[in-house]
Amino acid sequence: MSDTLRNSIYFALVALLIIGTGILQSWNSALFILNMGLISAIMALGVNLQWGFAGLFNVGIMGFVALGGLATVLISMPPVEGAWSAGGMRILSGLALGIMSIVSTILVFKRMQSGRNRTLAMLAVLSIGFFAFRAVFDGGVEAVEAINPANAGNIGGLGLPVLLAWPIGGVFAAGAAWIIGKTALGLRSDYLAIATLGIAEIVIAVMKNEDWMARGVKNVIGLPRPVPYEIDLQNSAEFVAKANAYGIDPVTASTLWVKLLYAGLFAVVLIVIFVMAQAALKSPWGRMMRAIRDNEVSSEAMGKDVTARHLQIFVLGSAICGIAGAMITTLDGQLTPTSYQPLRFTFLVWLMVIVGGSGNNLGAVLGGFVIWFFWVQVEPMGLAFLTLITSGMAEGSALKAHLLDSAAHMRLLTMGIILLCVLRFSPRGLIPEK
Amino acid sequence: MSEPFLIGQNMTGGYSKGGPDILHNCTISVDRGEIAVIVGPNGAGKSTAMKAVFGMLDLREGSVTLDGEDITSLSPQDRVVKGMGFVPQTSNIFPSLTVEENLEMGAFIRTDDFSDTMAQIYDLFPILKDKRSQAAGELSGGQRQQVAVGRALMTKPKLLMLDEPTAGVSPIVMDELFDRIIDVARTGIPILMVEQNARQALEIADKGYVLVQGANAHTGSGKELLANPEVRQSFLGG
Amino acid sequence: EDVKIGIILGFTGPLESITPAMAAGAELAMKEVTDSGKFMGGSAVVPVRGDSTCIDAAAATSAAERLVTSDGVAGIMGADCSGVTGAILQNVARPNGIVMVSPSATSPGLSTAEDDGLFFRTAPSDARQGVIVTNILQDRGFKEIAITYTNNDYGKGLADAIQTEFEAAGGTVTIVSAHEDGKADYSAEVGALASAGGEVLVVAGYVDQGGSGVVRSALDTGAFETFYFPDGMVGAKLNENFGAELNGSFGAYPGTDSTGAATFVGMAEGAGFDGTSAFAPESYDAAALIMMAMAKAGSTASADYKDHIMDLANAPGEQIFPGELAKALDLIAAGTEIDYVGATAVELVGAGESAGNYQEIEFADGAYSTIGYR
Amino acid sequence: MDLLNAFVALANFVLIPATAYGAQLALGALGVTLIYGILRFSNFAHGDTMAFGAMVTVLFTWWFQSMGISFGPLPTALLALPFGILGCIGLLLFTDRVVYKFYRQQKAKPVILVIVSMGVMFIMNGLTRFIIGPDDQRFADGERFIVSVRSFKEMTGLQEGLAIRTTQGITLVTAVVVVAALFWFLNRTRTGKSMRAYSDNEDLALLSGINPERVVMVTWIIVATLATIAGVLYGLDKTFKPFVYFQLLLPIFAAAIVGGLGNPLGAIAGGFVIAFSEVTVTYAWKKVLVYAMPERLEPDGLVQLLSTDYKFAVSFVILLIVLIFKPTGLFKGQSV
Amino acid sequence: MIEVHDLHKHFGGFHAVDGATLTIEKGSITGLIGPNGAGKTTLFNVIAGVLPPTSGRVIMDGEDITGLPPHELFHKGLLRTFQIAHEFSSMSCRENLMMVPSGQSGETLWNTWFGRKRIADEERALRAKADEVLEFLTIEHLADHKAGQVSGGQKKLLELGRTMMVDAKIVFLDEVGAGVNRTLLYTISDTIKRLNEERGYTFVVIEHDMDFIDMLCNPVICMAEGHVLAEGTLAEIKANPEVIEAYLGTGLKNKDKVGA
Ligand SMILES: Nc1ncnc2c1ncn2[C@@H]1O[C@H](COP(=O)(O)OP(=O)(O)OP(=O)(O)O)[C@@H](O)[C@H]1O
Ligand SMILES: Nc1ncnc2c1ncn2[C@@H]1O[C@H](COP(=O)(O)OP(=O)(O)OP(=O)(O)O)[C@@H](O)[C@H]1O
Ligand SMILES: [Mg+2]
Ligand SMILES: [Mg+2]
Repeated sequence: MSDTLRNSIYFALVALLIIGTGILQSWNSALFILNMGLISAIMALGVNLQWGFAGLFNVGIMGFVALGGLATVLISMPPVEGAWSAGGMRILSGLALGIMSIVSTILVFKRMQSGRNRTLAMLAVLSIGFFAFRAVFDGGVEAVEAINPANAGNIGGLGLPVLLAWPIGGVFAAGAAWIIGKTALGLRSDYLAIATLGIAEIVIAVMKNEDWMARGVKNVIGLPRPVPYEIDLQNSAEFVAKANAYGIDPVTASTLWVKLLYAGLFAVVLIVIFVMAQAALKSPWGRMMRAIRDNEVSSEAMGKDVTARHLQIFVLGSAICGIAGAMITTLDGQLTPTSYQPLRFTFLVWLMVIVGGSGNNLGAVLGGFVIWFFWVQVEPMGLAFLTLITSGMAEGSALKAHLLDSAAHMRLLTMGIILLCVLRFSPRGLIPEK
Repeated sequence: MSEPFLIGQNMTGGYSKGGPDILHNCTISVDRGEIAVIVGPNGAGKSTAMKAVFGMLDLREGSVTLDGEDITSLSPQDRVVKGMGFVPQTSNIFPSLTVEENLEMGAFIRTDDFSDTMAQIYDLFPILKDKRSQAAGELSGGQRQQVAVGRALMTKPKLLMLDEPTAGVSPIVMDELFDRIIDVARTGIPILMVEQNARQALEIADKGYVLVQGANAHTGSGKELLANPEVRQSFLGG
Repeated sequence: EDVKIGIILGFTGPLESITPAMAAGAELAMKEVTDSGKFMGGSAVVPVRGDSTCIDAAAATSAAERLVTSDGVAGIMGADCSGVTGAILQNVARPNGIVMVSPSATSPGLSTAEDDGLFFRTAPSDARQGVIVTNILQDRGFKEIAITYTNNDYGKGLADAIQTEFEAAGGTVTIVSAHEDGKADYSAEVGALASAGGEVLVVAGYVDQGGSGVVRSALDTGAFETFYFPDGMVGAKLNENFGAELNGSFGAYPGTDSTGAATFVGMAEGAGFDGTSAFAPESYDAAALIMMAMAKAGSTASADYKDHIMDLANAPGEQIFPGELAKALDLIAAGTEIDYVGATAVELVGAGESAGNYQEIEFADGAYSTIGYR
Repeated sequence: MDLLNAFVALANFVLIPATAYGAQLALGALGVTLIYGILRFSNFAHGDTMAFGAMVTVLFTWWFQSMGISFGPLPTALLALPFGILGCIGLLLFTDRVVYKFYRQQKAKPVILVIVSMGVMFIMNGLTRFIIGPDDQRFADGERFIVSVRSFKEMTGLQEGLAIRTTQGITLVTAVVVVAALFWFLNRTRTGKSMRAYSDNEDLALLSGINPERVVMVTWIIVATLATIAGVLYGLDKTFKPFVYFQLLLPIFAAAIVGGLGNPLGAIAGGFVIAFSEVTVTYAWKKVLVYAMPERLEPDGLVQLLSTDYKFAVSFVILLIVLIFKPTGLFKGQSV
Repeated sequence: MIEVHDLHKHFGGFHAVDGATLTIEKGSITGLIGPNGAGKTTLFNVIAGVLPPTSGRVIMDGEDITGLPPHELFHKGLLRTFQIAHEFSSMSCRENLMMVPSGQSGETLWNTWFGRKRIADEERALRAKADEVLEFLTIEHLADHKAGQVSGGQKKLLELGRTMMVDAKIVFLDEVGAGVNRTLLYTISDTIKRLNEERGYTFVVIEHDMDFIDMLCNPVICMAEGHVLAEGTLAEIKANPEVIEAYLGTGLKNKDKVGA
């Protein structure tokens, strides 16, 4: 079987799964899976770029996704009245002070001879900087958070169109990735992994606890949308007329239409990123990256600036995750920092990449769809499975009750079994690297 | 004469089941006390032939017999137990184990006291004694090679197989290595080795094989091959 | 014809240990209604469970999406955590015009969320509890408290409310410190709390989560001896976990001296689950309210019955307690006004959230008991 | 006297808890580091392995308790521990046979094994919750304290109290014993060395007559033992709850990695680094300073560097700093 | 061309390179010999920027290049091979060669999206060049094989082939000959000579095969224990008793076995 044929069959199967969902469950569910599948595929592409092509073990995806989400709030929400005058400026100057003290510490580190004096000087600069930062910053934060804490307490956003937040989300993530890359990319394999994981946790900690930014754990809800609201469509005579013309009831029509619009937007982003990634990969640049992945020492000896290339791809991959993060938050319509869990936003994405086939963009996209589909559908599948095996048991038997009570936990178990089956049948992923 | 101690007969096979054959009907044998040397161009299949004899390859055809016993279907591990010792061409040490532990691992299947053997090896490669508690991965190329050979000797094998044991070792060590190999052979242990230092190797060889593209091209005593102008021209560098 | 009602709770994830009782509470109400045979001309009410995971907005949305568009549920009892509740509300309930009654989302942010009149909750708001806590503490003469809260919208909102109220009443809050649920160790938090000091430690967390961890650690190290337990902390687990060590501690959780609460505990026992488990009574009430409203509207379409929920929950009318759903259905059919009191004395105010009645508890002899109502 | 009080306060709230927590992390990290060192992958299922082992122990403990068997002042769970270990060994060997072995034969890349271990994690996770449920379970009994706050105060007459729990003591002692034993085993015994050899160069290990399947089996047995011990001690000290074991994975990995993967000593060091950085950096020094400082210098604030909200962030910052200066951890770990 | 001044490289307490001072003349083919562990490879690694020196300086064409990273040295025309082959194992042999030249326009991301025509032209030329080198190394049939799956000697050939893909000023060859068939090795030595004569490359060659050194190198430097032991023509070196004792030895003792 040729590769193209096999790949087409895989994608056809995924399409079939989604269409099947549409027929057996509902088209809304199907479109929802499609939409999240599209976003998942984008995230998987970003990770694949880093791991598949450069061998960078980044498990800080959650952090970049969250930064994308943060961008959505900061760009699209209207500003909170009075927040800027109350303390916004003070916060900014506090942050500036903080950055300055870090920069001067680095300068001291670079300029001075190593020795005890340097350590002392660094400590001095750092602690003075830290206290100055706290002194200025804390006041500002307090002032901002005091403004109507139950419903606001943050500085709000810029009130710009939410679509703008997608690229900005990418930029946020890229900026963070650049800083991380500058410090941590010297690390290898699992050491880099834990470093990135740690940084992601730090990002989340900041997002949870700095209420002035995006209300922390109190969540920001009701984010603007790039598409119309269903309720508006349902109230629009024109839309209702159209829906009736197609013989669909207006409520269903509106929910479907909105999802289709999202799907269109996401698909455009996915296709652009995919095409660009593919072009890069199939060029000398891709060859160079694979060489670096295979053997850093000798790539370096062959004149390739390994550090710079690593940084480049780390920033790019992270930016893609940031874009995806902004897209998810837009789709959710709210920012909930507590929902950023490594299992969901880091390891699930890794599953997508590995199951799809690392080092292969098409594989990453496929993995994104497949894993997302199962992630959503294992719940009914687990339930159905248990109902099936318990159907023979006596009504009211303790075992039956216990089994049915455990149905929810079968969700993860089923996921595990599916995962192991897929990897058993194609240990290098569904579409392996050539 | 009866059958040789070790014989890999008519071996045909490759690295993967569906992949191309690397060996074509290749036969290699060695008898007690003999040194057999395999030479040939790069990629001829010399290492592959060694691996085939050691059972690290699925043979499609042919058989391997050790001391009259057919061992074709044995796993490499079982062959070690049968007394075969092997030094592969690449990755032939345990890099994070110390030199001494590397040697101990060579004696893994031995249950007797092996401190004598270890002392002999330190005599043979004095530099290893200095570096006994250093991780083998930190050694120089030549030193690694010495560790690798030392490890195989620790097994006290009934048959010793060496894939390019002298690659990268200095002339003085190479001479000693050959000396030692001859010593080992004198105790009646057959030695099968691949060498690119062919001229020197063939000088001490009782039997030589020239392999080309996975098949036997020339076979004869070491001297005969050395004297064969065609062999000299094509494989020994004139 | 069967009427389906969705139960969307975090069956997996950080709240997985309290959700079974919550779901059981809701299903208890549904069973009661079904068994009465008086609902919508004898229809059965069929619960359909969905996993909100509590944290993954997308997974929750998709579960809700499936329940609404594929199973065709007529209303949603859920969700539990405020984050996923908001997501489901915006992405599924509003677009499809489905009523949602959450038993446990307490975030004040949800009060002002756009909901097209579809969203209600039987859990009281955090602001209300702040007042209750302050009153209780002041009545007992405490001037200095330390607060620890679980780092999510519930904990944070509650801690904010308590701090504001307590300080406004002239008390001192020595420290407000967050703890993350499900973590391995709370020494650091307790160290900071102990250092800050205070007469009482207010633990705004969950009893089977980090809250108990913090209490454990505080007791062991002798950092605090007296604790105040808000709603998330009160549960049988407290007795089990700490027993006599907590003697002298106190707290309050939603509930009334109405017979409803006790009845519910008894009913739960009969059904094989723990009726005192956090938010289980609220879940019963949430489900009951949905069904009563349907009965009143004579329709299972959300658009029809959403307007009845508020007025069913509130006076005037004949009071309805747990186990009396059949009677309620009769009364509704007869056109009599009812006031659903339920297990938690629901009283919906403002944008459809519980006004909040609290029962004050105190520990003595290794177990807590209710000593009064507020 | 005041200085003594200051020290006791510090010990009670920082030193002792951090030490005990460090030892708990270290025990978990030992298992992770061993799998990494020998089988060459990061095992995500380790947290759930701990949970499973602990669960079996809990079940046996309940059984013993119901039969009235007890272990004097020590927790009964210690008696049940061997059974828990056996159960866990059984599970791991079974998993290896049906799951990991295949990938080993395929010579799959480590990252594949990492993902496979995630699959195993999901399954074990479901299994544990299926058998014992998601709630927390109590199984601790015996004497809870070696020294309790009250008795300490009575004994010394100090204002500040000091508590040492029995489980804290047991954990610390166990951690020290286990690491010493493991170190000895890996570096001194033939089997231990052969395990290291296997991890270094599998093919060559084969050529030396080392039986890879045996090495793998021994590894899983040790890992199961370690995981069960760690899981039970943790459960005794805190509480047994499946979800928490999953959450424990993160600090455990962090510990194994700062220490240097594959190195038992590193796991111990890493455990303490993580524990101490979590507990100390966000500590509010007020209490200690009030005792230690003359009256007029007493602080009014909390004297806290950062609020405890950031304790994880801080511990990760410290981890990062360690890694930047020691890229393969404190004890020069391996990397694939 | 290259001057090494009192270079030291210590690993912990061990002095792998211990005060090496040497000069490599422009246009020469310098042989570097010495017992195993003398520090030859370590010296290469320090010069090529793989390892930072403990102390000492390396000067190239009057410019201090101590501690520059390898990729910058590559751009200055300094190439090296590895004693233990460092192939890109999952790439084909051809790709192994094609990736070498620097400044390929296709290595800039922007061009991969917007300059595809130029890349295609460059690639065609590169491919031709790579095939030429493969053919010279007698491994043209392996062009599409994964480099990780060729024989040990073939990997060494690839290692050498990479230095032939670009114009270098100075090339460090670390035991290119070990494991390479002698007949081919001598062809290689002809090429090295040709590159040296026609293109003016300077070579530094580590090798334990005295015939090869003999054919190629002048002068020859012998290192031992981290410093330079002797320097001169091969004949001079061979006559040096210290070198004989430390390195060359006096041949097989078991002469009687030969021909037995
Ligand atoms: N990373 C390291 N750590 C410790 N010692 C090392 C390290 N690398 C090399 N050495 C030691 O430095 C010495 C010099 O090694 P080097 O590789 O330079 O030798 P060489 O001259 O190239 O030898 P050969 O001819 O065998 O290749 C050796 O004794 C080796 O053990
Ligand atoms: N792991 C492998 N998988 C597939 N093919 C291989 C593998 N190793 C070697 N080959 C191929 O098998 C052929 C013979 O290789 P082998 O290693 O036996 O050669 P050799 O005679 O030992 O050469 P050398 O002298 O260079 O070591 C080569 O063409 C090589 O490309
Ligand atoms: Mg070979
Ligand atoms: Mg060398």
